[in-house]
Amino acid sequence: MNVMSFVYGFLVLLGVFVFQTTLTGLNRKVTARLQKRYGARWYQQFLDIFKALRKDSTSHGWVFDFGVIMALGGIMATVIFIPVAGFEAFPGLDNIFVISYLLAVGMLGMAMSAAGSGNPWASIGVARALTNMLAYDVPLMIVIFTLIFAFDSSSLSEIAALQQGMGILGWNAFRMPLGGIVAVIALLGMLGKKPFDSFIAPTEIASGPMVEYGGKHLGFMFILHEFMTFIEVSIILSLFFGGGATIWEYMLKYAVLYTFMNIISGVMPRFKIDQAVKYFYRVPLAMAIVQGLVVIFTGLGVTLWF
Amino acid sequence: MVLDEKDNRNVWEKIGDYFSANSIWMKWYCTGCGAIELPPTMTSRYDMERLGMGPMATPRQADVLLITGYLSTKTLRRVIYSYEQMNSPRFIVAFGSCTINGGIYYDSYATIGRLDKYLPVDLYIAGCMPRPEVVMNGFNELIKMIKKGQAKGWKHYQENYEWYKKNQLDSLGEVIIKDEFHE
Amino acid sequence: MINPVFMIAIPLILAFLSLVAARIKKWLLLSGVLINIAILFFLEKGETVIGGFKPPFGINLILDNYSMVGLALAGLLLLAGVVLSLDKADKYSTVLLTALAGINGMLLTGDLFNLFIFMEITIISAYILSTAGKKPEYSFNYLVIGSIGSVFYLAGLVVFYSLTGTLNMADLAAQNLSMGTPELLVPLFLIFTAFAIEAKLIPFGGWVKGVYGNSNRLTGALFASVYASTVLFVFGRVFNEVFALSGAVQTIIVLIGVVTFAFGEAAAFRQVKMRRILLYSSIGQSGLAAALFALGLIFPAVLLVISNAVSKFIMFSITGKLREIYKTDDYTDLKGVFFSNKLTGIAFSISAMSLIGLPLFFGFYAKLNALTALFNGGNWFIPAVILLFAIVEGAYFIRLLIALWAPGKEGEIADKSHAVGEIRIFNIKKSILVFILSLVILAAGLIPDLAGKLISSDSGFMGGDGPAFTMSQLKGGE
Amino acid sequence: MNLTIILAVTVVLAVVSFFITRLNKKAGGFLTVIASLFAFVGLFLLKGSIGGEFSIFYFSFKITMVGWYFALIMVLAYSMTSFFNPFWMDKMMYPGSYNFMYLLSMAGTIGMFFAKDFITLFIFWETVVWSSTFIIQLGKSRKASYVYYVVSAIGSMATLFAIMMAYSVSGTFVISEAFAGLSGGAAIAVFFTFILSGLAKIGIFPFHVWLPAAHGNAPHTFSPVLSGGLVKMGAFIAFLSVTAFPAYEIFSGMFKVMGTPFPIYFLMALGAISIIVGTLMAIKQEDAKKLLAYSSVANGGYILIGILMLDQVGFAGGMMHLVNHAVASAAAFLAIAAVAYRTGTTKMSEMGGMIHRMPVTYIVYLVAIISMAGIPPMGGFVSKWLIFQGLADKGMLFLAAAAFFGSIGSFMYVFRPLSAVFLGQTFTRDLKKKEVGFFMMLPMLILTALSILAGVFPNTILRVITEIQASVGISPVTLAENTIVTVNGYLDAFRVFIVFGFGFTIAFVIFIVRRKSKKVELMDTYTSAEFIHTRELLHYSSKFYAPFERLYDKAPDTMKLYKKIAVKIGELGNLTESLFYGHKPEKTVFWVMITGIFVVIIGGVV
Repeated sequence: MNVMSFVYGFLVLLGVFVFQTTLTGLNRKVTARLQKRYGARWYQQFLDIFKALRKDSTSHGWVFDFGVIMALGGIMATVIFIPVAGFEAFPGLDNIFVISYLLAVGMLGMAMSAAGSGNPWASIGVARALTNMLAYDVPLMIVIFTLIFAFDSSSLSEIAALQQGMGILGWNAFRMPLGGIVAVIALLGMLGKKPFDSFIAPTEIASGPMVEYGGKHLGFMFILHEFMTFIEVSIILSLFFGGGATIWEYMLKYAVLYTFMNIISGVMPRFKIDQAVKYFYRVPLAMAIVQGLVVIFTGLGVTLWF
Repeated sequence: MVLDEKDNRNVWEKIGDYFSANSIWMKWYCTGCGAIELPPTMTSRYDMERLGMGPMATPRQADVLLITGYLSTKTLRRVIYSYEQMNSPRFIVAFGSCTINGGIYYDSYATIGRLDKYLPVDLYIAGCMPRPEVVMNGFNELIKMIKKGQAKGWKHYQENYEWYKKNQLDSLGEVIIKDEFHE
Repeated sequence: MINPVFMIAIPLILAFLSLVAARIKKWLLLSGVLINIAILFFLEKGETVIGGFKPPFGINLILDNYSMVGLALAGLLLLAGVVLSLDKADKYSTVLLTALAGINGMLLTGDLFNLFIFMEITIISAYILSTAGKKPEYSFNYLVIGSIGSVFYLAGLVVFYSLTGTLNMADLAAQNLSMGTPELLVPLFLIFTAFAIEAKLIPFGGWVKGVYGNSNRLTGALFASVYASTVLFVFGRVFNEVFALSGAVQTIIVLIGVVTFAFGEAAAFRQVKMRRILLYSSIGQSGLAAALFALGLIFPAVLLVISNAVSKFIMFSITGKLREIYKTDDYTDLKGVFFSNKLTGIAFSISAMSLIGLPLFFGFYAKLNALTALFNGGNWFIPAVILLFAIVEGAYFIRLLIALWAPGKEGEIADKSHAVGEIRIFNIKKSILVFILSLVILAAGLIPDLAGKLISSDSGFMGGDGPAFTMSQLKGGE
Repeated sequence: MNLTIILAVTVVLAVVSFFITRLNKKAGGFLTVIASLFAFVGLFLLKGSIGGEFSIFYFSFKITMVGWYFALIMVLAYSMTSFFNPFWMDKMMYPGSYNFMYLLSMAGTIGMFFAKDFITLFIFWETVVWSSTFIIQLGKSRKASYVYYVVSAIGSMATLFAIMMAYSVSGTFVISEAFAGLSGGAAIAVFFTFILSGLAKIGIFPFHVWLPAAHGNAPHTFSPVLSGGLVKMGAFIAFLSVTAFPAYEIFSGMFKVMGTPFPIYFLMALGAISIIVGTLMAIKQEDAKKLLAYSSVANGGYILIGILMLDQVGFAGGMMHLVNHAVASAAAFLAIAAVAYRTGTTKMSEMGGMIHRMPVTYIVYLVAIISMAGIPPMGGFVSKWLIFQGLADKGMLFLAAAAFFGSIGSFMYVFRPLSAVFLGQTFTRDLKKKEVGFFMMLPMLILTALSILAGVFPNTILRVITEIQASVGISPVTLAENTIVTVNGYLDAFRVFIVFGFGFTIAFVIFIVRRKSKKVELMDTYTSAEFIHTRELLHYSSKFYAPFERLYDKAPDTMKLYKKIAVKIGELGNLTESLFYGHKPEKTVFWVMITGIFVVIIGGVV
């Protein structure tokens, strides 16, 4: 741990922000095209964020502010731990449990701030978001558990490296197809994309946790959302799609995966929150357990199929 | 509105106004009939997202309060409440002729005639109904105004707060709160 | 050294005197029980022959360790009972003195027929005492069942006499009768029935519910402590020293004891009236003691009897008084009654916790000894039953204690405003007496080895084993 | 330091406090603080004499590392909670006996952990049980105390059975030797009966019923002790049942699941079930204390799984979770107690927005729940991480699934009191309420600091655990300077904390350079422009996770099982009464005859 690590960490943050925000902007265009619209400009997301930061804001007490800072701080710390194409600002800390629980700091901060606004819709939104999390995380964690058991490592970069150099069929998504499907479905839930986006339903509960945010708070939320998206997609990318040997490969794969998620989401209706739980505990959970048992008892998928 | 004031913004404000102009988030206050014109404006035919515009869920998040049509005195209170919850810079776009002079309800005891008296309207989109083309045109105008720093209704509201408040109170009269659901 | 005969003679004489001098009968009673205690420690140990004929032809009294413990327990508790409820005891002075003579006789005698006579004296006194409940039908019930027991006992004796030609305990024991044969089985069963009826074993103790359930603070305390422990002591002697149980007979008796324990505790579990709780608990305890006696585990059984007698004495006394004051013994109507009677309440709690067998109290030592002895005998089933129903026992006693200590609505903190009345249960002197009695349980629980030594001088009773478990054994002893 | 002195002084002070409380209630309360702090310091100094033996009366004690570790956790909970005692004396019905029982039960726990033989252990154990029973009854429910006693009794009677059975084989009560020579069916019987009291105390399914009842209804000053302390007694029994009773060796010949003998795996599965049950039930509680109680059930499951693994990593996690959960849950209960001290209620629907009145209490609760949910940078994260690593190492899929479920579910339930009690709208009634005084704040702050320290420098605690691991003969978890190394990766909690601080600083700087926000009143929120005047109506707190709760609201209640058993015993009693104890002599005569005939027949046959 030296000063350079922090500099690298800061650069990672900056790079991720630019990359992911651009990608989000592009994906807004993709979604628009799905709906036969022209869509926003590719840099629209930047405009939105900077405009929000520019505006005045309202605060509902110290926890409202503190939660926002804690959320963004936690999420940014998590981003620094994410290995990008084998590069890590703080080597060795890319433990999957560390990442997924550090992510929870950000979520807790956001939930705290939202509930601290005093708006019941925010609380409802948070309640739904947490329920949603319980739904998608259990199948996903089982699959990740299977991976850890199979590869004797809980490091994202190591698992990613283990899949490289064997062509496309070396990816865990193909070695453990059921697990791969679960991961992709869970990613939809993690990203809060349709059909699992009932916690930010804009007209039903006035965008849930976001209801009281305006100005810089809202800007923070947008930045946070970009980072969070990056973390979530990166986890799945590293675990199931081989990460990337080079930064370009990584970015390309990332863009494809993210856009794919967006396209699926673009044509989906929305689940009610209890429907989402039921769905995740029926299909993906069963698939995850089957995959886990297969790997643990037969060892199938730990090595290549052929 | 006063349109011919000198431009005395600094660089940061100019940049800020550029962002504001290109990212207009609206809170639609759709009690009047004008709301029907908004879905076509939003969807593929006219696609307002091209200009960075979009509907938002709450006034806290929004930059523009879009009032579509007539306002009864009872809803006026709500509109004022919503406007005061918005963060500056904030703009009001009044939509349809009812907001200008009461429209076909010009002689109703229950609706207000001129919105301008109660809230600082930055831009009127006239018509009964204004078609999406007009709406888009109007917003283009708003974007230009914001870019030039001419949409200063919110500042005007701050400066002439007493005047607005007096008009509002005159119109609304005294509200007696009986319980949560009856006033 | 004093001849043990005086233990029987003095109370009898005083009983006659109390008929003559009715005015001072209260004092006669008091002096009777006091003298009884006083001479207890100067009694001549060993065998005393009465009437010049040598046993097995004559009658003899045996004062060994075992009868000494029984005498001391009965005498002390009777004294405590009389002192605590002198106003009630006054009326029954003659009866109580006669009972004392009978009880002492039962514990001392070395002859089965003599035992019958003393038992009759004792039981008849119990019949009379049971009338204090003012429910004649229950006394009658007791009378009928008790008489059946007497008749059975007598019939059993007749058979034994015709078979062996003797009724002297030592003599019978020396004959080494094999209990397996059917001709002995029937008389044995007859004798067992007599004791089972008095010891309240299921299914023989049908009279208990009426008699104990309508007892007052004097009679309840005496029935449950003095009478019950005496009967169990004699039971222990008869079925260990006289008839050595073995085989199927032993199994049946043990089974009856264990079933009594289990069913008694279960029955107590569903009661809300305090006297009922105590009576079924007594049934359970005596079932357990009987089972242990039948298994030949005399020391643990004696401990159990002692601990039960003292605890039941305290609890029945307090319950009887509560019933007198509040006209009810339903504990749901007596919530928080100990708030203004802390000393009495602590005494009651200590007794109850000792009965459950919680550590720091004497009952725990008794239970531990019983368990160790049972396990040493290779038996795991009875310990399992004991422990299983110890949970039930704990459940109802703790429920009772909680109700009596902490009043309050469910969902609100315990508050004295919900407590029943502020009447003192006992006046300060009596409270202290009861409290000291409970402190004995606590003290004996804290220094159990010493207590055990006091009881059995380490040697056990009637040739049986001494303590199966001592605390000193923990300190690297064995 | 001498253990006998600690024990003697606490017991004597217990008696003294009883009498002092009769004179002056507050003074008696302060005496408990002094006594428990004395015990804590004394125990801390006792580390020097590990391996030594003490005896008092007939009790003999052996100072072991694990005993010291457990006792320290326990007395920490006691001493921290005791700071609240003086302020609650007026609300107690029996303040004197409360103080007496408080210290007596503390002495009981200390003695229990250092016991050299099982009888000593059992005596102290039961003393704790009955003394705490009498404390719990002073709280909000008499039934709770009853349930607590009965469940505890089930456990302790079973354990007594096991001890006695083992004694009949080995002939000794000394803990280290008592289980020698067991094998076959007897070993299984002893194992399961022995650990039963542990299960009952930890609150493992189906014995978890007492936790919500007792934790939820005990006096507010005793719930932290129950959850932070007494529950850990069960973990000690679990520890003994895999070490003193070498379960892995004795059952090594048995059918194995993922390398673990079936009896142990079965218990681990029970632990997993308690995690799920605890989590699901905690989610739907309406009372903050009951919610935390169910969270103790879930965390007990983690502890049990961890300890039973008895390996390098998972065991260390389980042992470390003991201290983390003790600290976090004591702090959370204390925070709720502090709120209850001001508002007089623990029902979540009757409070809101306390953060604006009691900010310090809020921070305490926040840190506690972060630790409880296992989120870095608090202690709970490290221990859960270790448990996960242990499970992943062995490939115990179903246990891991339950652990994950509990871990993520914990976000849901810990957030609920946070949102309902501390955040949201302040009720009109509470607008003038103040923060608790410094004396009550102090223990909460200490616990908070401990939580954070355990998360940032976990190796301080893990070093003690490595010694425990070495003492029971398993390879200790590998520790580098700040790093915990496992087969599947390593964790540097300190660096995680620093990076988190780095991220937080960046966010803070961005926040601070932007224009200051306008502070508005809490009632000034978006309500679809509707005017709401009642604060209580604008607060979302009851049925928080209603859509999720609906999915399992028909789940059977375990309490019903106990009630059914109670009814059955009552029926047996009824039967006994009606069969044998009528008021008619005929009945008895009938039974005498029947028994007679039966005996004769049996005699004839034999």
